[in-house]
Amino acid sequence: MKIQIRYFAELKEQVGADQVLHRCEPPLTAAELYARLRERHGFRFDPATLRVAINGAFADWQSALSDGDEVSFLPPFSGG
Amino acid sequence: MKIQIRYFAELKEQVGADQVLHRCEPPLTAAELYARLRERHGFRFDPATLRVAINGAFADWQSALSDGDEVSFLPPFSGG
Amino acid sequence: MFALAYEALDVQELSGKLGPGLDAGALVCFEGRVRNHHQGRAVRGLDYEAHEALALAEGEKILIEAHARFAVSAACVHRLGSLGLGEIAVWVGAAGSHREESFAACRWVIDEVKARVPIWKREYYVDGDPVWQHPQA
Amino acid sequence: MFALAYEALDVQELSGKLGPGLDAGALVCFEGRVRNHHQGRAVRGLDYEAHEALALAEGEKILIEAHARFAVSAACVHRLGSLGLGEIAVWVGAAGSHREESFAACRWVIDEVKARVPIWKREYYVDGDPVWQHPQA
Repeated sequence: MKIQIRYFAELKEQVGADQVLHRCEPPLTAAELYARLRERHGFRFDPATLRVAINGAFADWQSALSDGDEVSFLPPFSGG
Repeated sequence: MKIQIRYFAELKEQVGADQVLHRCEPPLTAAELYARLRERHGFRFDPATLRVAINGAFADWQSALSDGDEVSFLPPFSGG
Repeated sequence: MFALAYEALDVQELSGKLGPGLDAGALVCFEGRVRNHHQGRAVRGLDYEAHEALALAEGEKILIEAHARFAVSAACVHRLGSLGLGEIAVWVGAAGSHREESFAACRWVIDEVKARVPIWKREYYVDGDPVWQHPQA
Repeated sequence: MFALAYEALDVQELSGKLGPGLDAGALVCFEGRVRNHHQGRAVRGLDYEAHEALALAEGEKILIEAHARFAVSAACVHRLGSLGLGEIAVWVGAAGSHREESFAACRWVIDEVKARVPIWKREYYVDGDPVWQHPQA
């Protein structure tokens, strides 16, 4: 399946792209996907400090991903 | 001695004037002056709910008045 | 800066005069407006009067105390005279480094102004005679 | 109304849009401004970015919750893009019948926006490289 990954802020800077198309085999949860990408890129963020959004809505890390999903990894917010 | 009395808000409305020149004999405290005026005009305000100012500064009710003093009787505030 | 004003307040100008410096991260403003109701009565407007000299002195004292307590720049302007519904009766601004102290200072200033500054409000109603407000009497 | 803006905020216009009705006696506004210092470092400006769709949805949710909790009308606009020192990064307005709930609602909204809305700040310093801010990481 194809997953569109969106990165923000420090993650975007580290990956060097704000969107990446990722090919993978189901079943796969958001948590498993992040673990895989964290290993590849060396992200410093523990998933407990991140939020994940699927298709534009906050989601649970244990959500199973489907083909065509857009997954956003959201580092700790700093607006205001 | 002559005391310039200033009234505000409901007191002003009740007396029908915002300034009145009052002639009286010393010694006289602000409290004694208010008691006298309250009796004359039937003011509803207990002095515990009023503030008094002498010559433009908040003052103690037990202050002795002097010739030429300006005494303001200040009913409970309602600004804001 | 504590001031009394007989004309409508220009909030933008006031905010600018407060001039939050470049070290001020948080500005909190309060506007008290003339409501169309009070204690169940339909209000159509009001008058404010003050012991002006004493009000200015006490108002300035409150702002100096606010600076000492909260390390903020604070300003306040109160209207006098006749006000219609929706008009701004009092404006308070507090600018500090962080929101915590700016909120606390703005709230403290309006509370102190109401409690300590010799200003009185006379309400005009849709029905009946106007009444001077003396809440704690 | 929760909005994201790429241009400088017009506070007067925002305040007007909030349109406190004639039953609103108290308007409390918060402006967060770009400070020239943060944790001991001299700041010269910053960028904000957002997950825009999610930020708009979550921001609107906060305002609806504020209305339910405090019975106020509340609005918030957050800047995105590059901001210079002194610029307004975020504006919150809350209009209610009395100051108690307007202060509480304004404070609550800015706290919730900071905690829940996916917006990120990158600080540019007088000396050294810019740093994305991720405070709870």
